[in-house]
Formats: sequence, C-alpha cells, structure tokens
Amino acid sequence: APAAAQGKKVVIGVSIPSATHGFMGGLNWHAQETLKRLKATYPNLEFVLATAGAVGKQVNDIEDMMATRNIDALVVLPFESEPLTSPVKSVKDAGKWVTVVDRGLSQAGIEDLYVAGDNTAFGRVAGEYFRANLKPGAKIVVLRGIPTTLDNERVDAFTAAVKGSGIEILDMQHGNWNRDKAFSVMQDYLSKHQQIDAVWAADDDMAIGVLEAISQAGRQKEMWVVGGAGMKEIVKRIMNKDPQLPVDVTYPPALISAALEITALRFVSDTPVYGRFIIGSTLITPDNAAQFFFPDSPF
Amino acid sequence: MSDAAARPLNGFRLPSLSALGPLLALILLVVLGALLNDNFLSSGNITNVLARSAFIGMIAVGMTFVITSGGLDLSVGSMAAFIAGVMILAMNALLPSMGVGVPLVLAGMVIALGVGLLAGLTNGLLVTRAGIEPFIVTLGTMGIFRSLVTWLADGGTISLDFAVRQFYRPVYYSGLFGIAWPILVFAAVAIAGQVAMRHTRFGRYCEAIGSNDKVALYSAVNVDRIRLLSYVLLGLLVGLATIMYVPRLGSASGSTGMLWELEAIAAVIIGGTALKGGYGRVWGTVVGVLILSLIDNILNLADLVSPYLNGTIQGGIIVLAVVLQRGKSSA
Amino acid sequence: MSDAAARPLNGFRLPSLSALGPLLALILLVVLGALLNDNFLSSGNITNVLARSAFIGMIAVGMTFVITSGGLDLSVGSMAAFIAGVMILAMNALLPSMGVGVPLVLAGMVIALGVGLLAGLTNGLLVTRAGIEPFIVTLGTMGIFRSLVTWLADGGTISLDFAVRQFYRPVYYSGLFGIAWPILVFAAVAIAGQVAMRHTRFGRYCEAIGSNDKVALYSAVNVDRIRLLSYVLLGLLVGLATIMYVPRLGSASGSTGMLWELEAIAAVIIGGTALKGGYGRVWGTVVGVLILSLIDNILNLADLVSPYLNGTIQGGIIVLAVVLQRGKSSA
Amino acid sequence: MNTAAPALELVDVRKSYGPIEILHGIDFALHAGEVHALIGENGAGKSTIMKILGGFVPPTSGEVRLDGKAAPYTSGAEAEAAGVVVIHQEFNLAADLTVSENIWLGREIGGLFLDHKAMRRGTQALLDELDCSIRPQTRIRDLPVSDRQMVEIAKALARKARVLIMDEPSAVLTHRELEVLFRQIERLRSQNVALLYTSHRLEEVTRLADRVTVLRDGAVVRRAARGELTEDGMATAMIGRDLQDIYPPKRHHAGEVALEVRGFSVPPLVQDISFALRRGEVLGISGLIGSGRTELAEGLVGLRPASGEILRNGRPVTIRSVRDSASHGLAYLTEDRKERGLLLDKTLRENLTLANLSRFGTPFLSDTREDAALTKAIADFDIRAPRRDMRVGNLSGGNQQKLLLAKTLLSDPEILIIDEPTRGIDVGTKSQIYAFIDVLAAEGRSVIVISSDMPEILGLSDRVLVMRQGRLAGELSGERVTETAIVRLVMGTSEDVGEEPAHV
Ligand SMILES: Nc1ncnc2c1ncn2[C@@H]1O[C@H](COP(=O)(O)OP(=O)(O)OP(=O)(O)O)[C@@H](O)[C@H]1O
Ligand SMILES: Nc1ncnc2c1ncn2[C@@H]1O[C@H](COP(=O)(O)OP(=O)(O)OP(=O)(O)O)[C@@H](O)[C@H]1O
Ligand SMILES: [Mg+2]
Ligand SMILES: [Mg+2]
Repeated sequence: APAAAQGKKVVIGVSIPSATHGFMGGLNWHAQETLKRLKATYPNLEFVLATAGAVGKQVNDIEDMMATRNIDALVVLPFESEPLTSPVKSVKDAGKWVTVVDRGLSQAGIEDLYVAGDNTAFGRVAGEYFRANLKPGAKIVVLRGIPTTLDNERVDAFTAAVKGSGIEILDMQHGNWNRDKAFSVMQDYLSKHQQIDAVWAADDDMAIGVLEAISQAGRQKEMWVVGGAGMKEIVKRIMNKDPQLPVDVTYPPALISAALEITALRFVSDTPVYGRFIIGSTLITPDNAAQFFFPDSPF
Repeated sequence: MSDAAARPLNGFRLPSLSALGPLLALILLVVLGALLNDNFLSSGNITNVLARSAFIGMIAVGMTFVITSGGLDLSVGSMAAFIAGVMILAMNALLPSMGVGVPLVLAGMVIALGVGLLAGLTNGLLVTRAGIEPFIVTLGTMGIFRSLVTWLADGGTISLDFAVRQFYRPVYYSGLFGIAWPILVFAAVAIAGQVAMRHTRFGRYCEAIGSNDKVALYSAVNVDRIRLLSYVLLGLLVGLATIMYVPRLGSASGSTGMLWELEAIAAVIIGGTALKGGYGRVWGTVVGVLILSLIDNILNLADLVSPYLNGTIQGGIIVLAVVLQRGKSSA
Repeated sequence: MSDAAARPLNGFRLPSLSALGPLLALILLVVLGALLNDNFLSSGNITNVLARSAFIGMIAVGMTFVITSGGLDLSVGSMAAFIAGVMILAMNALLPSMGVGVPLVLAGMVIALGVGLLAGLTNGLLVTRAGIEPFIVTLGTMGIFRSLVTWLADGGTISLDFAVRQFYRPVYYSGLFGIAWPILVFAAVAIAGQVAMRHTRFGRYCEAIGSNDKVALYSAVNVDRIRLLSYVLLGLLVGLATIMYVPRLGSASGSTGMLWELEAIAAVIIGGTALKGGYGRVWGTVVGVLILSLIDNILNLADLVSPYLNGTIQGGIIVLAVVLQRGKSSA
Repeated sequence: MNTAAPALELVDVRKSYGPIEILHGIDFALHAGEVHALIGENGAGKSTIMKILGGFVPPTSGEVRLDGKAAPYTSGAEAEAAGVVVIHQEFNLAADLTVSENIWLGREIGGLFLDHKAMRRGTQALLDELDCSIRPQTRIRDLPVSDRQMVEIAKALARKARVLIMDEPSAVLTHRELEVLFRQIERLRSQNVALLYTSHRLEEVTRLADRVTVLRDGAVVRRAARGELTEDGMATAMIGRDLQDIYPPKRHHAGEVALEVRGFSVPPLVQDISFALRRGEVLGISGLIGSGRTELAEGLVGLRPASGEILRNGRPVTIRSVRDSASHGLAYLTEDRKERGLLLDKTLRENLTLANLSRFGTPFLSDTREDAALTKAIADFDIRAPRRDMRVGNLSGGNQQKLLLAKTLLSDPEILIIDEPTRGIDVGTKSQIYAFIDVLAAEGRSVIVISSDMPEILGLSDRVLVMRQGRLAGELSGERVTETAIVRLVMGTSEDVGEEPAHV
C-alpha cells in the first residue's frame, strides 16, 4: 500500500533550474503552483523545492536533500544530462523514487518515471512548417539558444526538416534564449541580409526581441517569425491571427506539473505509474490556440 | 634650470599614445567592419550599434566615477533589472488612475530615477558608513536586486501594459533630427560626464580620493560624501539607462541586465581608467563601450567558422585593444 | 622611551577582532544550521559541504596569492571548464590504447595539471610581459577558455567514457580514514597555502609586491617572476580542482564552472585579504569558502517563502558576514 | 687621505629626462673610510646622482665605476649584492609589511621556510644598536615618518655595505636620533666603508664630512676637503650668492588670543594639553620623536578623535574634520608629504589647488585661474620643476616640500600649524620660508611651528612649548628660549621616574 495512504509523511524533493529565462520562469511558476495545490490536497505529502542556477549547485541540492531532508522521492529536471546522471543514480541506488523531467539522463533505466517534452519534435515541427509554407529559394535566419545539447537537438532536427526543400538558411547565431540578445542579433541580421523571408527564433522570448527588431526596421511585411514554447503573449497574438506570427511550437513548461502530479499519485494511491510520458510538440495555429492560452501564468 | 619656473605655460598637451590606444583600436574595428560588410557603415547599422551601446554606456560613465574614486559596483546589471521591474509594475498600477499619456510616462521615469537613487544610496552607505569593501557590498546587492526582480516577476517576465508601451515606445525608437533618443541621451551623459570629470570639483575629488584617500582627507575633501555621491550618481544613471531600456522591449525579467556590470567595468578599463582608481577618463569609457558593441556587431555581420568561437575572438580583441594602449609593463 | 627597547618581545599576538570576524560569521552559520535541521551536523552533511567546497576552495587559495600580489583572475571558472574538457577528451582518446586503469587516470591528471599550468602561464605572461591590467587579461581569457570548451563540445557536453568514469569516481566519492578525498586534498592545499603565505619567501614577496611593487623591485625581489608564479600556481590549482571535479560529474560543457571566479574572489575578500593587495590571509579564504558553501546548504535546509528570494538572503548574509569583520570605515 | 682607486666613481655622467638634461657631466668619487658630503640646492641633482651610483637609474651617458672598473650592476638589487647600499630620500618601505619583514625583504633568513625568530632577533639587535624603541612586528603603516626613517637606516645597516649612500637621512630625525646616526656613521667609517651623505643642515656636513662636493643646477661647482669651507662658504657656493642670517629678526608683538586650547586630549597618547595662541605670534612646539606633537596637531584640526575645549577668538568651537577647521581659519601642514600631503601621481596644479578648489570656480573650475595660482606659487616658493605638467612624484624632495607649503598657505589661514615645515629644504629657500612665516605673523596671523630642527625652533619662535610623552613638559618664552632649556625639558631631566613608561 502507498506510504502516504497509511498516514506516514512522505517527502518529495524537487530540483529544477532557476528562473533564468522565460521558459524556465514559466516552469518555476508551474512547479510552485502545483506544489501548492498538491500540499493542500494531500496533507501527508511534504515537498522540498530547490532551484539551481548552475549544474554544480543542482548536484549540491540533491545531495542536501538526501543528507538532511530524508526525501522519499526526487523529481528532477536536470540542468544538464551528463553531469546529473551519477548523482541521480546514487539517489536511485539509495532506494528512492526518481522522476526525471524533460532532459533525460545519459544512462537508461535509472528513473522510475520520465516526463519530457520532445526536443527533436520541437525542431522538426517548426522545420516542417517552414518547408510547407516557403517556396524553394526562400531565405531564412535562425536564432539559437544557449549552446547546450538540447539546443543542438532542436537545431539539428530543424535543419534536417528543411533540408532538400531549397530553403536557404542564411545565418545561425546564438541569441541565448534572451530577448535583448535576440534583439541585437536580429538587428544585425537585418543589416546584413537584404532578403529574409522568415525567422526561426526557436523560443518565444527570443521571438519577442526579433519582432521588435523587425518592426524597428519597418520590414514587418517581408517576413514572419516562429518562436517556440507557448508563451501566453505569443499564443494571444496567434489567436488574433497576427500575420507576423502565424504559428508557434509548444514545449509546455507545464510538463513539470504533470511530473509532480504523477509522482504524488504514486505515493497516495495504488495507481501504477512507471514509465515514460513524452509530451509531444504540437503546432499552435489560430485554430487551436485557445487551448494553449493560460492567462495567469507569468510565461 | 631655475628659469623653468618662468617659462610660459603650455596649456595644450597632445594626448599621449597610450591615451590614443583605445581610439586606435576603435578605428581599426570600424575599418574591419567596413571591409567585412557593405552595410556596416549604413546609417541603420550605425544607429543600431550606438543605440544599443547607450544603456551600458550611461552606466559605464557612472562606473567611471566610482572606479576613479577607488570603488567598484558589481550590482549595476541587477539594479537595472530591478529598477525596470519596479518601474513597469508601478506604471501598470498607475495606469487605471492616470490613463495612458505623458504624465504616466513621466511618473514612471521619476520612479525609475528614484529607485536608482535609493539603490545607489544603499551601496554607497554600506561602503562609506559600514566601511565594507565595495566588491563585497555590491556582490551582495547584486544578488539581492536580482532575486527581488525575479520574485516580483514571479519567475517570469514583467510586461508593460500594451497600450502604455505603444505610447512609450518612441522614447527608444524615435529621436530628434534623425538621431535616436538613446544616442542623444548617451551623448549628453558622456559630455556631462567628461566635463564633470575634468572641470568640476566632484571629478577632481574622485581622482584625488582614488589616488590617495588620505591625502584627500588631509586636504579637507569630504571623502565619504564624494564616495557616496559617486555611487548615487551611478544609481541615477542606471535609472536613466532603464528609462531608455524599458520602451525597447517593454519588459523586465530575472535575466534582464545580466552581466552588464562586467561589460560596464570592462568598458571603463579598456578606456584607460585605472582599476585601482586615481585616474578617470570618461571619453575613454565611451570608446570602450563602442569597442565592445562593435565587436558583437562585427561578429554578427561576419561569417565565422563557428559561432562557438565568438568568445575567443571577443576575448582576443579586448586584450589586443589594451595591448595597443599600454606599451610598457607596469600594470 | 629607550627602556621600551629592552622590553621582551611578545612574539605571539592575539588575532584582532577584525581577523576573527569571518570566523564568527562561520560559527553563527553553523549554529543556525544546527537549529534549523537535526541532520545538519550529521557526518554525511558535513562531508557533503566540505567536499563541494573543495573545488572553489583550492581555486580560492590560489586566488589569494594572485590578489595578495596585486593581481586578479577572472578566468578561473572558464579555465576549469576548459581544463575539464581537454582532460576528458584526452582520456577518451587515450582509452583505446591504455585501457581503463590507473595509468589512464594518472595521464588525465597530468594533462589537467599541464593545461592548468599553461593557462596560468598565459595569463601571467600577458600580465607581466605585455603589462596589461590583470582585469582585462583575464576577462579576455575568460571569454576565450569558455568559448573554446563550447567549441570542443560542439555546443553540447563532453562526457567521459562511462567505464572510465566508474573507475575514476572514487577520487571524488571515496576517501581515506572515512574522509573524502576532495576534503583531504583541499585541507592539504589550504595548509600548504597558509604555510607558503606565512613562512616562505614566495608568500612574503607576494605581500611585498601587492603592498608596493617598487619597493619590492628595489629589494631584489624578482617582481615579474613572483607575479607570473602566482598566476601559474593558480592555474595549477585550477587543474587540481578539475581533477577532483571531473569524477564528480564526469562531463564538461560551456556552462561548467560558471561564475566560479566570482565565488572564489568573494571567498578571498570575505576572508580578509585586501582586494588591493598587500595582505593575504589563506585561512581566512578557507573560512570564506566555507561561509559561502554553508549559506547554500542552509538555504536548502529550511523552507523559505520563495526560492526566488534565495539570492536576497545569500547577498544579505555575505554583507553581514563582512560587517561583523570590519568595525570601522576605511574600505 | 686616500690614494687607492676610489671605491665608487662617476665619470662624466649625464642624465636627461626627456628633452631636459638634469646632470651635466658629473665627475665624482667616493673613497673607502671617508665620508663624502654632497650638497646643493633643491633640485640640483643630488638624489639623481645617488640613484645612479646605486644602480637604480641608468645614466644617459658616462660611466659608473666600482673599484676602478665599470660597475657590474644594472639594478639597485644587483648593486646591493655588490655592496652598494642606498638609503633613499623617499621611503622605500612596503607599508603593509612589518618592520622586520621590510628589513629582511629580498634576503630573508631561512631555507625553504623562513626563520622568523632569527629575523626578529636580528631586527631587534639592529634597532637596539640604533637605540630605537620600535617593535619589530609593527606594521610600517602604523609608524610615524621619523620611525620609518630609523627603519630605513636599520635596513641599510643590515645590508653590510662597503659603500653606503645616504640621501638626507637626518631630515626627519631629532637631535637624539641624529647622535645615534652619527655614531653609526663613524663606526662604519672606521670599518673602511665609503660613505656618501647629503643634508641641508650644513652643521652636520661640517661635523661629518671628510670631503664636500657642491652641486649647482646639475654641475659640480666646488670640491673641498675637511675644513676648507665654512658653513657660510658652502651656502654661498650652493646658491651662488651670499646668505646672511637666515632667520628673520624677532619683532612680533602678540595681539589678543586667537586660539585657546583647554584640557585637550588625543587618545591614546596626548593628554591634557592647554595653551593659548595669540595673533601675530609664532609658537614653537618641540619634543622628541613620538612625543605626540603630530597627534596634537592632527587632533586640533579634526583628523583624529580628540576631547577637550577649543576656543577660537574666545568662542568655543567644534572641529571634527579638516573642513571644520578650515572654516575656522585653521590650516595644517602635514609632516608626511608622501602619504598625506601630496598626490604623487598628479601634476603640480592639481595638488596645489586640491584643498581650496571652491575658489577656482563653481561649478566649473577655471584652468586659467588654477594656472595663475601655480605661476604665483612657483615664484613665491621658488619651486623648481623642469616641467609644469610633470607628476609631483618626479619633483625633487625639497621641491615637493615647497609645493606642499604653497598648497597649505593657499587657503590663506588665520592660524597655521606647520609640522616640520622645512624638512629637506635647502638653506636658501629656508630663509625665504622663514621670511614668509614672518610676514604671516606680521599680518596678525598666528603660526605654530612643530619642528625637530632645534635651530629652527630657536630662530623662529616667540614662545616654545615642549612636549614629552604626550604631555606638556613646559613652556619657554622670551629670554628663556635657549637650547639648553629646551633640551632639559625635552629629556625630562627632572627625572620623575614614577611617571608612566614610554608609550610604544
Ligand atoms: N623621473 C623624473 N622625471 C623627470 N624629472 C625628474 C625625474 N626625477 C628627477 N627629476 C628632476 O631632476 C632634478 C633633480 O632632482 P633630484 O631629486 O636629484 O634633486 P635633489 O638635488 O635631490 O633635490 P632635493 O634637495 O630637493 O632632494 C629635479 O628637477 C627633478 O624634478
Ligand atoms: N597611525 C598610528 N598608529 C599607531 N601608532 C601611531 C600612529 N601614528 C603615530 N603613532 C604612535 O604615536 C607616537 C607619536 O607620534 P607623533 O608622530 O605624534 O610624534 P611627534 O611628537 O610628532 O614626533 P615626530 O613628528 O617628530 O615624528 C609615535 O611614536 C607612534 O608610535
Ligand atoms: Mg633629493
Ligand atoms: Mg610628528
């Protein structure tokens, strides 16, 4: 029988990266909201939340949860996959429940539960949209995130998807998932390239900066922009059929909520919850945008 | 030799080569940029680069005074984010009662300057009254401001009301006589800073304190007050920078202004101000800021082997720019 | 007055209150931790805190010498990432020929120390030979090392072969007499550092150079060599820290060691070493490192209002720790 | 006296800084077992010659010869290894290090690890030899200038020199330390060390020197053996004109009380000082080094926390900072020109006006007015600067002191407290400065002169206060101002042994 059902306190550790950019901010918000809700619903559950700004700090957090907070389960969104693999494995080896969110560990079979978005799909869905909506010979520019494995996965999938379509990728620079940086990179793209038909901004925060740079240059009519993740501001504009922002690709920060809820379920009920939950990336279009719009989320 | 005293003054001195170093580096960069890309010298690109430099630029001018008087401020980036956050929240809150219009924008500006002043005052008082090393004080407040804005934003982004933004936008995007506002304001700040450093008591005292605070004390300089003032001035300039920054994207978040402090300090040092204090060169700081912006711009305009190596080239150019400047060892 | 000369020396001086300040702050933090959580003083937690302090700790000990001799090194975090990257790539490359085993790990260690030495030498030569401000040199190399490791990793992560990692792991996780290796190595480095600072010519010369490099030069001290040595020593210690770090995480990427430089410098200054040089206190640095680690640890022990406010508390404690230390103004 | 090859020699040495030649073909020799005095006006080039001899500065042309052969060194450190040791005019001590650490810097005792005990013992022995009560573990930062000079001397003595070059070692020393120094010099002479000595106190030269070389504007103008030149003759050779009595006649008539101090204490040393200062009066304060004169003065102008009453023109005033004291018409000239008086990295103009900037324009400073002030100061105080826009740190020591005087007097104070005003200033300029002080007094201002130079105290003061161990030991005025009376008070010959021991 589940521990919490017998009245025993269960401590669940939650370790996520801190809110350093839009997507993570949204994820932090969803995590905290879900924790509030779960605590109210299940008084026997106790949560320990730690946010880390660097990979080393996250390993420290997990160690601290083990050493001082006697956690029974760990929900972790690894800052980076490789370095978190051994520390999470030692949690597992100590007999704890492990839920891994979003970024998989580099070794299979450690986690009990895996809830993730699909980075490859994220890039591919966007790429396919470009392929379908641009003529051969069209020129596009790409803004990448912070150099990381997941950024590589997304970009590789995107390039693979547009490959052979005759679409030319003029430039790919890092915008670091940051509005300001994306703004200046886009400004420079606009100075450099006379013809740009579309922009893959790869992230909604960057899309905001990109749109601003385009409107400053007065070239709104020439190109459209696709971001990613499903920020409410962007979804709203898609709902309103903004010609500059035809679609968006989801990568919902709410996936942390799913992970937390399923993990909690494991301790309060007899539901078997092992397995992998992959939350695919779907295309937000004006038609379906309403279902992706969360007006209360800060993201 | 005794006649030296009677010799006429030579009031005008040619700037030495070392003073011209950063300028030389700047010119080289401009030439490089023009060679790499035809649009580099287009008015659009020049406006972009200058306007972008404005935020860091204004902050760096203030930082010049702080560093010249022997201080340091690591908190400016977080401070900018914090001010932007407070300003936007305040404007959104005032919107229902004041409506979109000039008064609301002015209120926002006053709030930005006020918060900047208070933030600078906090740093300054901790440095002068509590006598803590500026490095530690501002490392502490850096964390504090940053986390406060993240908390205000609930981890996300604080966005200015859409209508207000539309109204406020021209403060960044439009200008006077075809020159964008941020550029004009930056130019005004730079000129005022240069004049203040060279031709007012405040500047002279900053240099004296940085050169030897004991001598300044013995010379009836109110050392603590000048130090405090330098932090307050910097706070105000961060506030001013924020006023120009907010209309650009209309938002603030925990990642706003990240690493601006490093960029501002680097600009100051590249410009020839001594990190240990005692010698400040505001126009050098302006050159330093432009060098840093240009490096980014050129890296974006040029097609490099790999964008991963941007940092290498950036770092290399920074070091080179300074090598040009210092002929001889005595760092 | 002349009889004062005949008075016996009191060779032993009680450390002043200001010297005890950081220690006091450390003790307060320990008490606070113990009150907040029963497991705080468990050997497991103590081991964790000490072991994770070890990386920054070793680097900070090296940084103490650099700062004491009037220098600065902003590149240590990126340098650690770079060394880790090169070390892992080299070990992976050597694996087919050498196989998993002690020789491979030793080869990796030698490479780490060698790269650290070269990196430190680069910084040191640019500072001493080219005569560029340490701030600029190391800001430049910071960007360079960081982008090189990103490039080596192709934007992703460089991972140590799994089998090698398993073999190498005990270097971080196991120990001697129940004390983890990183703790032992850190303790050794700290003791050696303290002895070097207080009881060898090198330490004495670092202080003399930081205090007044001209005097040192006049006194037959090879100023440039000592300065160079301080950077090389720091590079070696970064290499050593990396040797202990790689078995912990088994990988390196563009974000490895991010902001370590700030933490290391903060630890040095919190410990009572003067940022302007001339006075170094290695044991103080160790206390500073522990204070910084403990703050993080304690934040994890308690449930705070909002994790967004961590930075506020962290910043507050850092400033407070130093307020305890400096009674009077004279920063 | 000595026919062997000179121990150390300059042959046709020239030195230029930029386009300006400072030394014009100097020939100069030091012999073992002799004290050679080098004298000359401020800026004549004495320190430069000494730096060239000591390997710190290369000559532009010409040669340095050690034992008749080209000197084998190119740096001060190498020269020291060859036995040529310099006591610099400006202190050459690291302020953050202790006395002992400074003395052994560069030649520490011990193998891999330093032998602290041996070094401390060695330091103590050296200090004992100098009859000096400084503790080896004191940081230089915490020592007054006079003690720093003794540390410099101890450091040089520790070097076991065969040629010892002393650049104005006596400028900051009092009578008692001076005697100690002379004993050491005589001991070294008898040990066949070659000594070079310079001082602006010509009586010292007469007493010590076996040979005298007079320098003017970078050229040798006179060489003499012991006894060939009187003090007047030296002065005449130096400044190229005759010099009458350098002290102005005492003709001050004191007016009403301008400043009164009651029960004034500056912890920890200075206790319970009371005195009155009248308009038009020059008040000398004498005492041993460490008797607390500087502390008293710094307490009065608000540089140190102090207690007690200060009355200005009969009204009580509070002075907590230099600004307060300036607003009450008080100005203080520090004894420590390098650390507290001048910004060595800045130009003359910036230094001159620093304490009175508000007079040069609000809000914008007027370069023209500042330049005019500098021109006037250069003329009034005979400041010899090769270039007006040079760093003050490159001025000769005496010219720095003159600039400091000019800076202090720029505020046009009612009450002027000057601490060691003529330290390192040549006789010619000294008389000018004394005349200046005289004019100030004649204008009805009040001057307090703190000096370790006995003739100066005697020559200038209308009244003399003597301090001992932080207290007033006595007051002398009129006819009673004599050297013996002062020395008796300074030394405390009344021998009240019950008093607290000397502070340290
Ligand atoms: N580094 C330098 N750069 C320019 N001028 C210098 C430098 N060093 C010395 N001088 C000039 O050389 C001249 C001689 O200086 P020096 O210090 O030798 O004089 P001095 O005879 O020792 O005078 P004093 O009695 O005042 O100590 C001075 O005019 C001084 O300003
Ligand atoms: N900053 C300081 N820290 C600690 N002790 C000091 C400091 N300054 C001075 N002292 C001590 O106070 C004593 C008095 O110094 P002070 O300079 O007032 O003496 P003085 O009578 O002016 O002698 P002189 O001016 O001839 O050197 C010194 O011997 C010194 O030991
Ligand atoms: Mg001289
Ligand atoms: Mg004195």
